[in-house]
Amino acid sequence: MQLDTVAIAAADPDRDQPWRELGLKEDEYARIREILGRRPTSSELAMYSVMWSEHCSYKSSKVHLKQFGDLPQETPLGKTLAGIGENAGVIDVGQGYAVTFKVESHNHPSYVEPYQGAATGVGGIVRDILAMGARPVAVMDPLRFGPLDAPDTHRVLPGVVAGVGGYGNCLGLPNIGGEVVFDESYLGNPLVNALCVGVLRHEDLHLAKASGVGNQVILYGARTGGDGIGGVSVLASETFSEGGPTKRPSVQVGDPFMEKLLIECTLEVFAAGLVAGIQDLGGAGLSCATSELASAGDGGMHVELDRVPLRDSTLAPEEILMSESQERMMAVVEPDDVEAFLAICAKWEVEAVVIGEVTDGDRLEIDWHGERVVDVPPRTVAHEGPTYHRPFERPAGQDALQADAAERLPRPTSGAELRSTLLRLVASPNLCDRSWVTDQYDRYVQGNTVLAQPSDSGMIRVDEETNLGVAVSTDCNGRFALLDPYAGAQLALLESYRNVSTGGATPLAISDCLNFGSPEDPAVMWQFAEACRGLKDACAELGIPVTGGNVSLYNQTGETAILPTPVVAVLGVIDDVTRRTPTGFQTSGERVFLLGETREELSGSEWAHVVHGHVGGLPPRADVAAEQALSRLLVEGVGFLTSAHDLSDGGLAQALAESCLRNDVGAAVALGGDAFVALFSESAARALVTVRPGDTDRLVALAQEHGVPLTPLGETGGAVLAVEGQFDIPLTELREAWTGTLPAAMG
Amino acid sequence: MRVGVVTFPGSLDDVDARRAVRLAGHEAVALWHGDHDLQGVDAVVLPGGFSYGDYLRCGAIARFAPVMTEVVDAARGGMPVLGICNGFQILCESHLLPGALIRNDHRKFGCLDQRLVIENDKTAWTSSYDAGQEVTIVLKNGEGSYVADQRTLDALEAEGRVVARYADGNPNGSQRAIAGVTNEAGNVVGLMPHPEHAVEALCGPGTDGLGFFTSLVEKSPVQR
Amino acid sequence: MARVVVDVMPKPEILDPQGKAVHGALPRLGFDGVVDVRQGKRFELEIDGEATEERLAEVRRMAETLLSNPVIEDYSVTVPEPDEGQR
Amino acid sequence: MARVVVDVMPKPEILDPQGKAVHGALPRLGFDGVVDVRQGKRFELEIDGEATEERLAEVRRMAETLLSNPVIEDYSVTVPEPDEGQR
Ligand SMILES: Nc1ncnc2c1ncn2[C@@H]1O[C@H](COP(=O)(O)OP(=O)(O)O)[C@@H](O)[C@H]1O
Ligand SMILES: [Mg+2]
Repeated sequence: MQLDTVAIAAADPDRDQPWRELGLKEDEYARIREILGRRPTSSELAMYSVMWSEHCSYKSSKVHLKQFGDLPQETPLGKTLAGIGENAGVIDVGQGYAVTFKVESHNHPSYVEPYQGAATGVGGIVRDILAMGARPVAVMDPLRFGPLDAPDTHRVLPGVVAGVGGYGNCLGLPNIGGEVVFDESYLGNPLVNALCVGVLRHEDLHLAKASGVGNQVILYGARTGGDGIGGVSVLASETFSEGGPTKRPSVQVGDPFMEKLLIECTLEVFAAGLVAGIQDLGGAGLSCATSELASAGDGGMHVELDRVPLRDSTLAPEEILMSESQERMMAVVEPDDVEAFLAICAKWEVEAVVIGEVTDGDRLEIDWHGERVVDVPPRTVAHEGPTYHRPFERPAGQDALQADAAERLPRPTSGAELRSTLLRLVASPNLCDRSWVTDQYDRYVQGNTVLAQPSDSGMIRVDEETNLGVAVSTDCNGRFALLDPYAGAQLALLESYRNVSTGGATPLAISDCLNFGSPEDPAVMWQFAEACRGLKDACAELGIPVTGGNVSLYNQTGETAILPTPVVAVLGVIDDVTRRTPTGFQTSGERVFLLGETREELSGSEWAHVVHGHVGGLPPRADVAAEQALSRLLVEGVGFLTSAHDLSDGGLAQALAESCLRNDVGAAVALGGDAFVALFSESAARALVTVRPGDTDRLVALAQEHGVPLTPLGETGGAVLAVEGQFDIPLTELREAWTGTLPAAMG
Repeated sequence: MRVGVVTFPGSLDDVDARRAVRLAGHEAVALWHGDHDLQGVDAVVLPGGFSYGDYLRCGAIARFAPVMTEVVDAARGGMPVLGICNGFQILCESHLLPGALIRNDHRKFGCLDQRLVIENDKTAWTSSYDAGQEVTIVLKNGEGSYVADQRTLDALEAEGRVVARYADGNPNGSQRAIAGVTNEAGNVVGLMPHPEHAVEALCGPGTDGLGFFTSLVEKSPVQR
Repeated sequence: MARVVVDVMPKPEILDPQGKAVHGALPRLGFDGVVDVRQGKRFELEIDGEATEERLAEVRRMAETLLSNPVIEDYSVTVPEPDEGQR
Repeated sequence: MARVVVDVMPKPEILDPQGKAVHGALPRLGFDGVVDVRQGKRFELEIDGEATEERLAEVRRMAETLLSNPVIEDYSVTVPEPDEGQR
């Protein structure tokens, strides 16, 4: 097997190289040659090809993501401590604490191997959070699958859920929320997004850069195997003259135990002050870690690749550079601290090796057994990849789609029909009880979980003395985004914002995971551009930043793209978690109110989807100002609001059902106007709240102060959900309908 | 009292257990799996988690940790030892308690607020309860199904060594719905459910679990 | 009545956290000289009738579709010697 | 370098939820005539040197103390035919 070195590249400049097989475009390959002033070595070619891929370089999306960076990097509590571009954004939550959170996708791997794909998805996002110097404190998992009755969903869903649980549970991270959504468009393309929240003290913030000439570069964690290097094998097969490369894994297997050790070990080296810079190894493995650390730092970097501990001794340097083996981290450590660093790794039985050092040059130099195989300006690999301005265009069919409004569809008329419609909807896959999924997740570990499923948001206590806490929710309705990507993305953000507010937390920032189809389709690119614009405008108006996120493109089966799915996570802060507002009715004899305005908005609704299999029309109005007013009310109402639940999918009917079933407390309500619209419209900026009879006036006053429409609905109590003049449903019957669906389907 | 909580690689609920110990009015002492040293504690908790990943068999590898030599000796000498979930599995693997814990009959990880009946209120860890008392405590595990041969089971029943039993249905296929057992002396208790997750109303299903930690008294019954 | 055994092992190139954990534990228990450990699954099937070629072909289909995950595992089907069956 | 295999199976009297689940799934997948299924573990050990009696005795101790739990499992140690080793 013959090694391709810088010397050889210079000596033999015209050897033709498999840049096309590696996914590079002709002009990209030309640019690499221009940057280097020669042809790249096969190792350099490997690095550039993987770092310039869509996944790592965001080449199709970054022109649109740029606008998030233009937003003021400031939350209602002050400047962000780290913003977009870092592994994850970090925001100040007061009392000297900072919080970092990020949501990422692991869609395709989870389709190929549901358990391992989902598991390694959780592992990846946790390392991102860890790399900021934070202790991971919770995870969430927004999931999307094909129809519940589709055979492949029975392969994918149980595996994904077991994988999310198997990995997260084993790390000791409480799962405090997520989503389970079913839609035809996800059948060949499930969405497995994973979110992690981490907490740190301001002074513990660590950034991914390699500075300080002479500082040592340490690779620690799992050994490097041939994981996830399918693409580069064309290089390997060139490198291995005889008979092509040995077999390479098609999927990666996660080792949560190793990750748990990595967490504890990393937090201990942080605490001991032994870390000058740090980076997790995720997509693009060492290529990414070395080039990004060097690029962000003030010097260059020299690496001796043959020092990397291998799981498979047959790996070629190109493969080692591209390997995506899990559970690895890279730290930059001052020479005097190396011994102490290695000692802590040894204590946790984590393998750690010095593989290089920071140099005073401005190059990234990588040697293989003394021969130079990489000599590049790191910025050109990590941060100066190609940028595409892909054409985008509003699809021809969009007008027709928006004209086909669900408001025209036949509706239930009698009370009896409303009753059966409600029962049918609460039992439908997107609205039914999620316990079959969430019971497989540990929501108690660490002992700081204040709210978790089925609450609107997950809430974590940050400080046991002061009871400072944070709340997070993730949401997205892909049908809304299909009908109007701009409004749909805003509605995703606003629902998540609302879900954080109902618990009594003040929303501070968002992270997003933008799941879309192929950017090469101008219609998809238009959806993407519109969604980004929508998020940016809503954030600007709400005064909250986008602290980071992730883009997942090419989510389609053949020609058909998934519903545009901009999942938005909102993080909020609450000064005293003991005062949070619970989700769902608590006791009898309390007054029930609806906050916000109900319009006749049924297009894209769960009702239209379930009853008529219909998607068309315009989504509910995204009224950012109304949403902000509602949020302020909910936050100021902390202490006398005895419960609050947001209205979203399924409208008031679903909110009433969930609120009754939370603690088996019934309610008797009266609806003004059209009972059907009142029950099933999905107008945004609404919430269902309760107060003690004596506090009614306080609520009225608060609603007036914030200009939020307030509608008295009735009173809690009894074992029945009663809608005056329409129907009664015993809670036992309601619960049966709501809880039966997933267990029946999944067994 | 000084109560040690052992941390193995992969332990997860050690911090929670130390919190529970403190809330019960004791001093929590962190013990390390690699030390042959109990730091003079008066009682030991083996917490929940996935020691060494529990890929082989839950508790199978942790059982051989250096600190376990001391724990086993201390337990034989009458020191109160509580194994929670993974800790229970470790106690069984160490033969301090009879039987074993296998995969749940539904073959999924399950996290529930579980009703239990405390059946033995004489052990070092249950004296705060009354026999027959019903409590709600978090149950979370993938391998929590208690098994032993019939003779052992009959003996456990006859000698009143079933400490807690699942109520309102058997969540994992445990034989005779056994949730926890004790040794002859009553100082060593293994429990599948997690009392340390039921010590604060704010972050769990009530405070029914606190009793396991308040039960510890200077002279625990068995040392009489 | 015949016994057929299906062994399912992680593919060699795939990470095997379970085998790794066992391998890591051995020295601590004073066992040396073990270079590598892989952990897989063993299924013992009792089938009626003889272990004919058809039946074995069927078992292989079983192994491929249900007992193993072809993405990360290899399987092998064997008919043990009667005595080996006794445990 | 020699390969030694340790098979660990649940004792007949101990219930085996996984084997039971597999057995239950077979008919649904159109596989009939399987009377019983037990699921256990298979460990493949690479040891240096020959698989001498001493080494095998050591592996047996390993199987007894670590790889199996005598309360619920039986084990057997075998040295596979070279070819059987290949997967
Ligand atoms: N995959 C999941 N993992 C964890 N929690 C989930 C998941 N899916 C749904 N949940 C939780 O179930 C509850 C109901 O979900 P959902 O109806 O989507 O809430 P909402 O509509 O308020 O966003 C929420 O607490 C949500 O966090
Ligand atoms: Mg909600």
